Amino acid sequence: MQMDLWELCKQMLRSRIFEEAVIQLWEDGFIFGEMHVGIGEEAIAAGVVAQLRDGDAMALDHRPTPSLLMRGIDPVLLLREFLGCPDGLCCGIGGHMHLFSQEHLAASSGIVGASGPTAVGFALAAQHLRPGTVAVAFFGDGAINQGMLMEALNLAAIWKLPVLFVCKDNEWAITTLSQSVTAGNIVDRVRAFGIRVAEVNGSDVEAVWKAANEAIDRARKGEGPSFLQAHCCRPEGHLLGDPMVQMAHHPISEMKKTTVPLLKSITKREGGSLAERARSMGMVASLIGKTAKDRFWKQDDPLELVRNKLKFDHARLKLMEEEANREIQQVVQAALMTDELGTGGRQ
Amino acid sequence: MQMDLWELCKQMLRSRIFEEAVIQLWEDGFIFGEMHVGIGEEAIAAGVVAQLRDGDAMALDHRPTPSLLMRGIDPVLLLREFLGCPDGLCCGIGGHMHLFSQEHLAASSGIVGASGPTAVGFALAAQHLRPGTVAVAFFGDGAINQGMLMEALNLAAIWKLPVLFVCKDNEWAITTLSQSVTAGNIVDRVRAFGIRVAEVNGSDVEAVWKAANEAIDRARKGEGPSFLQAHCCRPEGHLLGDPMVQMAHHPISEMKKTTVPLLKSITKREGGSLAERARSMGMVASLIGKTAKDRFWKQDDPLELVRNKLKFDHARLKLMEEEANREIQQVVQAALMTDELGTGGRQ
Amino acid sequence: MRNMGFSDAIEDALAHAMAHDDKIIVLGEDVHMLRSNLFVRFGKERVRATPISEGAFVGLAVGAAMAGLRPVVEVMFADFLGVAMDALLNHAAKTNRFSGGRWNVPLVVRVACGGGYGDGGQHEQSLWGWLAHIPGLTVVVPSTPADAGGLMLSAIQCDDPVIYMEHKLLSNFWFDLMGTGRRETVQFDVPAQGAYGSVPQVWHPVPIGRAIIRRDGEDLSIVSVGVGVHRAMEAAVALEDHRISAGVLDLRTVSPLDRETVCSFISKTGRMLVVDEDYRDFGLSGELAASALEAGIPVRYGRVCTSDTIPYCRDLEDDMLPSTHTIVSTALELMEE
Amino acid sequence: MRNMGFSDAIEDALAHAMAHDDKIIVLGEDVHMLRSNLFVRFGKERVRATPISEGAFVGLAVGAAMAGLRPVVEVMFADFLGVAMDALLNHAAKTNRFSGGRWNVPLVVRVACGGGYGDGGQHEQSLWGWLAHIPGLTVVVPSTPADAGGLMLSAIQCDDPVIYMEHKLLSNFWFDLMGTGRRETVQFDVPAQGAYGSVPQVWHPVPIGRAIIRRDGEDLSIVSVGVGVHRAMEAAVALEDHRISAGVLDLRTVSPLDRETVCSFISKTGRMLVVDEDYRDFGLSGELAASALEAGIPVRYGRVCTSDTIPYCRDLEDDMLPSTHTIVSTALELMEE
Ligand SMILES: Cc1ncc(C[n+]2csc(CCOP(=O)(O)OP(=O)(O)O)c2C)c(N)n1
Ligand SMILES: Cc1ncc(C[n+]2csc(CCOP(=O)(O)OP(=O)(O)O)c2C)c(N)n1
Ligand SMILES: [Mg+2]
Ligand SMILES: [Mg+2]
Repeated sequence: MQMDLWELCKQMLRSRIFEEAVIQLWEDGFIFGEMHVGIGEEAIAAGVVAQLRDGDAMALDHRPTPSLLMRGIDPVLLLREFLGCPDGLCCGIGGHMHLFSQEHLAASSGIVGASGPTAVGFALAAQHLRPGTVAVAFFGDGAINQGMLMEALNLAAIWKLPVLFVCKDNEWAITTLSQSVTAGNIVDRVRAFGIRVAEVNGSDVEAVWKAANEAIDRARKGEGPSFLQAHCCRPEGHLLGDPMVQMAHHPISEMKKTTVPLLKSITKREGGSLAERARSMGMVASLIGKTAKDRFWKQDDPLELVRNKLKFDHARLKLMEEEANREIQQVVQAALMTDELGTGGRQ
Repeated sequence: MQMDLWELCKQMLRSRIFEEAVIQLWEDGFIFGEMHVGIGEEAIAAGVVAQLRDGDAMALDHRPTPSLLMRGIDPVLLLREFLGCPDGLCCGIGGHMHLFSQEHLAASSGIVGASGPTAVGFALAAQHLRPGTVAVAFFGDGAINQGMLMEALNLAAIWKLPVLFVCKDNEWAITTLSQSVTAGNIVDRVRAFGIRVAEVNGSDVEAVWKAANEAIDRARKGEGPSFLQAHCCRPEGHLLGDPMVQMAHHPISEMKKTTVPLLKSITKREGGSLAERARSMGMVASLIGKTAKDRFWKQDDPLELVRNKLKFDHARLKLMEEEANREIQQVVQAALMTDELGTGGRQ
Repeated sequence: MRNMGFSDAIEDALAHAMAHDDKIIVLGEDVHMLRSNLFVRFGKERVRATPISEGAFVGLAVGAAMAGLRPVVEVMFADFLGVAMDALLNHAAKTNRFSGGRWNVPLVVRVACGGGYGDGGQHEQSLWGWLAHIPGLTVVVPSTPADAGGLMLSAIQCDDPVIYMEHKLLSNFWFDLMGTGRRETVQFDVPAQGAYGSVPQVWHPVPIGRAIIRRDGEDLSIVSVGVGVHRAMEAAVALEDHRISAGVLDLRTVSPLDRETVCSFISKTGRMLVVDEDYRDFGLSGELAASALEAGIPVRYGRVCTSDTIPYCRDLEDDMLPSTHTIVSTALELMEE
Repeated sequence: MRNMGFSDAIEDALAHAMAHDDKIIVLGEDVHMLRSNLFVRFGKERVRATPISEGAFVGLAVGAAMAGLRPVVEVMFADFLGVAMDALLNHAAKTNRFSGGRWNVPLVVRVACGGGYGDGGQHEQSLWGWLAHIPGLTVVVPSTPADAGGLMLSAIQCDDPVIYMEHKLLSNFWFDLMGTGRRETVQFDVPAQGAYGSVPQVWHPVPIGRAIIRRDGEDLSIVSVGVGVHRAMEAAVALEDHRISAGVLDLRTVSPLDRETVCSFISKTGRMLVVDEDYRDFGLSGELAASALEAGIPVRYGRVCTSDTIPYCRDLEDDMLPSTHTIVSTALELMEE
């Protein structure tokens, strides 16, 4: 298979624009629940999903939108589902964290780590029923300490299952720096299961594509599981409305909300010594500070990176962006303009 | 601390003789449920338990007898519990798989892997309330694939908890060769969590003692968790009445019971090809064969080993054995000779 | 008609199904030996021994079922479902709903359950009422070899997840291994009618969700499931001496509950006695009470269940689990009221 | 008297308890930020952020409680208890029994529960009746700030494991984070009486196992817990228009169930309507029916519960969860019978 950087860029664009529309709809009150967008993970999704064919399967986490969109699911169905419409992808019942498409063998779950067991199950079925097909599990860095995921790594290894584990490592699990709660490091841990690991810059779609291509190729040939450790940055934070992100963007007004009660806590009678309290306060402040830094693009907006690679044909790039914009605009209109706008309409 | 080989030998003798009495009582129908004895694990229990002091804690698995006995729990209370008496260690309610002594901070569980979380909990309490004390988790090789145990390794490492994980590796989990379902190997897997691992001959109490001593010393000093991989042999198999052991000991009569239906399965119409079936049949047979081999002592009876080391003082050794025999005989008599022999008496 | 042990019936029906559908696979700890007949006949790919990783391998079975296989995944004892609960609660039970009814999970989770042989409180739980609380799970509990085979067939054919529960006092296989350990020095109260009996020449599915009246009665309606059915039958005989005519209904399926049969069965006598080896509170016995009240049937009601953690000691255990003796005494109280 | 938000009341009571007992520690994912006030005041050893390893860290909390600490372990949502179920089912709930009553597990498991804000079926479960099925677990579900603080204090003081359930529509903290995301463009049906209200000047424990009558009624007795209590109160007001006098009982504790108060409350009217946001079958609503029947109270009975997996779509969700509207219509049916 040949890498088609233009196609990858296009998918990433579609995903980004789609999720930006989702953010707007969320802000306008048309979308409910905890909305987790994958802005910043597009290169990982694109590079991996580009490898998939008919009969391949995907197990996704609480941030499934980019992969589903790129896998070819009708974005109108997807958006109608987010809006809670009876004609959405899952009849409005699943919602954006629980998206399923049997046709695409794609399933998501809001339980951290669950994509591991599901994917090895998909891979076992592939081994039995569809030799040559594969399964992919997507999850975040926080999932690596979930027992069922580690168990799933073991199952994949002992049965040489055709599965690719993709860790989208943004270094954070909600407000926790994963490193601070993960002994050793993810790559060594996975290697100890005898699983091949590739570590890549997850903002670089070319790098992801190559690593995923090799891994999935091996899986198709029966050479067993692989693990892709893909580093990325996610400026939108954990969920839409993430207070950490608010603080990063509006440090003064938002910090006050947090620090006033914190300062009160410092002065309450019983508790740690003042020195200890100051230290704890410092930890909170430094975490917020680090978030603030991590919640802005550095050089790692995957879309910027791929655009840079393609800017030699500026005109084509521009055309592509316009097309993607137009498509998503139409998607949003189509999704909003039906009569039965169950939920959104209520607002 | 100095190693006292005589004391270790004594504890191992007591445990062996006690468990042999348990086997007899089980065969006579006085003990119920799945009785798992630790014959073959005495050197591991002795070498580790010898390190423990007041305030130290133990989390045990489904094979807790040797460790509890060596920790100083009254053997009459223990045996009364096995007999299901209201004045047993746990009032007859827990039974031999669910033994608890708050006084000794010792708790067992029949859930494979559960000793991991319990021990790290004990260790966390030690860190808070009893600095310098430690916790030990005992479990078998089969437990290493249980998610909660892997999670517990991670917790111990990130919080530098004063805990020693002891894997009593007899290579088998019931009828499964652990190697066949464990990717990589246990030692590498644990090291990837940044935990110090010592691998020892678990039949050699000296080796166990030394490794445990070093590990627990470190834990007491706040230098964090360690893992002891201790290889052993357990001729009694998984539980009393283990069919695999029966086959090892009475190959002809017992094999028939198994092979007749198996041969029938070979000749049933639908199913795998004849060649495949012969291969599967071969796998079953070879597993049984391997069990048969593994269920006899090789050079690895821990008691023989320690006796050999002490045979320079033959007389003292003999005296010690006689004393241990006498003690356990008295224990059995005391346990059986009360009026209220609730359960046993019913038979 | 043939005669068979309870677990032999399960294996026979399972083998029959596996012979006709390649998509059926068996997964679980030690299945190469525990199900060695199936292993030899169908090979190591279709009868696959797992590590002790219930969380992941039940989750794997859910995924495999979604992707076209029909797994029968064994979790040795119901007690160990705690470790695998997420896969049942949040995945097996919910995929059909979440997908808008479009994606099914044809999965059988086979577990041994129940007590009466001194294995202690972490190894003798029944938990069927607990599992039944989760919408999307079907829970079956056969009490005879014929139902054991027939319900296994139905469970396999069902397109939704079914928890198949095999009581250890009935299942000759587990009983020999865990109960007696093949000793002749111990005895347990094994219901003979349940452990061995006639089964059809050719297996037919026993419909899920259909209770069956095991005995008619005019004065008192005993509703039970699993080993409790046999205890209730014995109690019904004993009650004859007291001139009480007690009927016995075997639910066979806990969820979906056959409310219709339950209601007509209890209406007849106006007295319902529930015999349930699962924990008493917030479970099957309560749901039967609600079924009666919802249907506007003003029954007198009593229940003989397991009220607390099951003790190891055989005497205490017998007191804790529903026994013929307690059923009779509770029945007598209920008749007096 | 002071006024406070629901989750502020919990935090206030918890801080009060922590200030007086060093053995109390808080454990859970993100607690350094989610409970940053406690973190700053009591430090990172006593407010300890965990990895996403619920199975092990709830098990760890059980061990820590056995060895002398008094942990308050947070599992963010009740739904995630599936992952940690073994620690609850086989360890927290059983240690006291197994040890012959000699060794206690003074543990609080704090979880957010409940729906009504469009978070979908894996994130809005209540599960209190399910947890209550397990002997050895205490389950409390406050419905007001005063009870939230008082029950937290009791839970901490209790020597046995308590599951403390905090409804997300009441808990201002969770609601802002997960419900609105601090938007002003969305609205949910938050019961004002539950989310904010007066609390005592000094915290006193609210006794576990004690229900409280929120409203007296002559014709119909509504029994509920959590947010359902507020829905029931609203319905009771609406029923006045139909000249129906409905009382409302707030259970506050699901297990142990305050059967005595329930029975006297329902005897008065002879009609019991259960409003239960947990799943309908095999749970709390059934147990209440059994309580009535066991006590020989011949009530008319109806229930408004959650019958299936909770849909994401707000309309479908509102239909699935108990609503004032459904309570009223079911009450009217019950009155007609
Ligand atoms: C079993 C479980 N525990 C906790 C949660 C709550 N939760 C949702 S996402 C998340 C953090 C996940 O972090 P990571 O895996 O790194 O994914 P990211 O959000 O960064 O993409 C947590 C703790 C959950 N959904 N499931
Ligand atoms: C969670 C759980 N799964 C399965 C079992 C059944 N079981 C009891 S012991 C055992 C094998 C354990 O093997 P290992 O850890 O090597 O210990 P050993 O018996 O060899 O001492 C199994 C599968 C259990 N008790 N708990
Ligand atoms: Mg992350
Ligand atoms: Mg072993």
